[in-house]
Amino acid sequence: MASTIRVRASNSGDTTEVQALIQHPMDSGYVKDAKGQVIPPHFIQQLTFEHNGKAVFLADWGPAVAKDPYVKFSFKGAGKGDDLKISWVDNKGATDAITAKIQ
Amino acid sequence: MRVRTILLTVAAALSTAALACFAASAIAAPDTPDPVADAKAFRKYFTDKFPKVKLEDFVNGPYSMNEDMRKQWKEKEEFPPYEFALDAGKEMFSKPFKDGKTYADCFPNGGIGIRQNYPYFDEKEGKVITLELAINRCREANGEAPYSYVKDEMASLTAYMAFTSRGKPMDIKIPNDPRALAAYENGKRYFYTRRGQLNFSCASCHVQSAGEHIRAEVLAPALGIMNALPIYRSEWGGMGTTSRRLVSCNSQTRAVPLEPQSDEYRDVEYFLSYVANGLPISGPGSRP
Amino acid sequence: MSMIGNMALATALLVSGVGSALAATEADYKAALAAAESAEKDAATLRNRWTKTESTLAAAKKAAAAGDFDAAAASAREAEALAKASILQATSEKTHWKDMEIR
Amino acid sequence: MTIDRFSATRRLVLKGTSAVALIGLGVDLGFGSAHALAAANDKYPEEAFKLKSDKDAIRGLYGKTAEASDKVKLDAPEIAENGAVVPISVTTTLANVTSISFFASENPNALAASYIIPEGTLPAVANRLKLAKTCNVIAIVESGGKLYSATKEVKVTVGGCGG
Repeated sequence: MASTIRVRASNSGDTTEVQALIQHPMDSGYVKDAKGQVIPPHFIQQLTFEHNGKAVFLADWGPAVAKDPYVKFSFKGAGKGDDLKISWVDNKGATDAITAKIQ
Repeated sequence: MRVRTILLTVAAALSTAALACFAASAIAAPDTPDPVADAKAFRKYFTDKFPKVKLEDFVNGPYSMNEDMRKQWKEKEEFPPYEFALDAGKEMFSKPFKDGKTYADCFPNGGIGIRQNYPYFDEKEGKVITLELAINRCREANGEAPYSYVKDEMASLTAYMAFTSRGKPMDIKIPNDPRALAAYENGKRYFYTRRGQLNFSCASCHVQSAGEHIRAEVLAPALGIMNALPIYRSEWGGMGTTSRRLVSCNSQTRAVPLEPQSDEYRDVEYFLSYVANGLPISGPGSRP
Repeated sequence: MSMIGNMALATALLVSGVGSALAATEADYKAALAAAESAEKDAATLRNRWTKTESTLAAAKKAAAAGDFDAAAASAREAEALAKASILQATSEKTHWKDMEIR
Repeated sequence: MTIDRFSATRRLVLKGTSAVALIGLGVDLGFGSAHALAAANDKYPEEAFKLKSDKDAIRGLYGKTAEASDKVKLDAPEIAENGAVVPISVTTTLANVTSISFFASENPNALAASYIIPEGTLPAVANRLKLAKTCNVIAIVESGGKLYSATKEVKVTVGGCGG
């Protein structure tokens, strides 16, 4: 199954800019479906970015984060070709992870 | 029973009065439709009304009309949420049917970079054929069940095909065939006809009030409005087809929508695409 | 010019709101419903039905099912008025669509 | 398994990637255990996410209150084109920032998202949030153990002309 995580990590000099787009419904639990049933909450709670085993960014998300969530940040201390590990876990315990190469 | 009769006489009296005064003012418009003149006038209306908007930018709808909206759009375009629909569409496009064929066998140029030629008028059938209809015809010709015109599969497929035509100028042809001219005119009539309890036509919003706010949304100009389809709408939280957009516009004016891909919808798409000839394809677009 | 078109429709709707004094019987409701459904069928042939007509018809049937024939007859009459207004709109627009045409 | 990258960049750039293409290796390391190696208090702030008002949520998350500071630059739209996807970002010139969080005053629960900024990570975040209705979006930056905030009103209404 293709990964749910799309990442773009580009390095210039000492700074690496990271953009991530994740395929996830991020249901808040406040929305009803066509038949009037409440769609239960289903959202990513933690998203972690790690470089050389060290966390460079950690997101704690609630149901107010948009569907197919996106985040952008930058960090220092990585170079082109390094690995960047991205993983998330949602409130149902589902997870996905991917290791991307910094360009 | 008395109520109904009062109602009918009052309504009838009023409308005949209305008709009478119009008859005097209606100029005897030429009867034979002239698409070339229409297209020129259509474009001129919008370039006169919005002189600061570059011609090719009209295809970006509300974002060509409002800076605040444009900024939000640009930020989303950095890494657009329709990436997933695009990837799904690309995968579906190349997955062979049970009989081993693929969409590439149904479409000219393998289906790549051809979206700008749709819809076209099929002289054998004497009807307008849209991209969505052609996709389902291809599926049926290869023993596959057709997709719903308003659901994700059709949206992803058309999104991928639109993406392969990004930047190419819309290039719609009206062959020298009275039925083609009739279809074009039927589309034009549909576009300007008021419907629904709110008594709006497409033109009430997308011509008269283009660029203005309707609640939080900015109304897109009609010029190039088909060029961005299919669109990923935040409102729908997903990619939506041309059929879904037309159906939802109808229900917003409280008109009961017609069957997707009814003649009226195919013809209005034909008309709107023709008058946008030369403007670039920008689909799949993202919208509020 | 389109203002007059709007007024014709508005009057058609306003007048329809007037309820009849006597309590409606099931027969009154059935007659009113038949008239409304026939008008809506005409609107359908003109391919110009309104969603409001459909929902008012549904409300009429719902009220009738609950035995409230007063409300059911009133809704059926309103549905008929709405259907007639949509027919009026379709016939008037046969010529008036040109009013807004860009030339 | 390489993922054939689709990079949709500026609207009318012709086909072909101009942004950096990226080959994700998609290797799943059976990442089971909690983020053992992540930064200090990486536990998911369950309680803070349940609090209603932005004041309570800020106090619930950080245990202190914030003071407004013009060194916190919050970027959010005047009128959200759609409350379901509102691009919001913050940058700051404050030094040694350890956390950045976003709150929406009128959401059912004010805390929307909170980020831990380890050493070496720049104090700036962009994300897309959901706003229930017109509200004050508040960005909080924790710098040197103190909280600084910026607030901006974002108008949100239902779209469409009425179904």
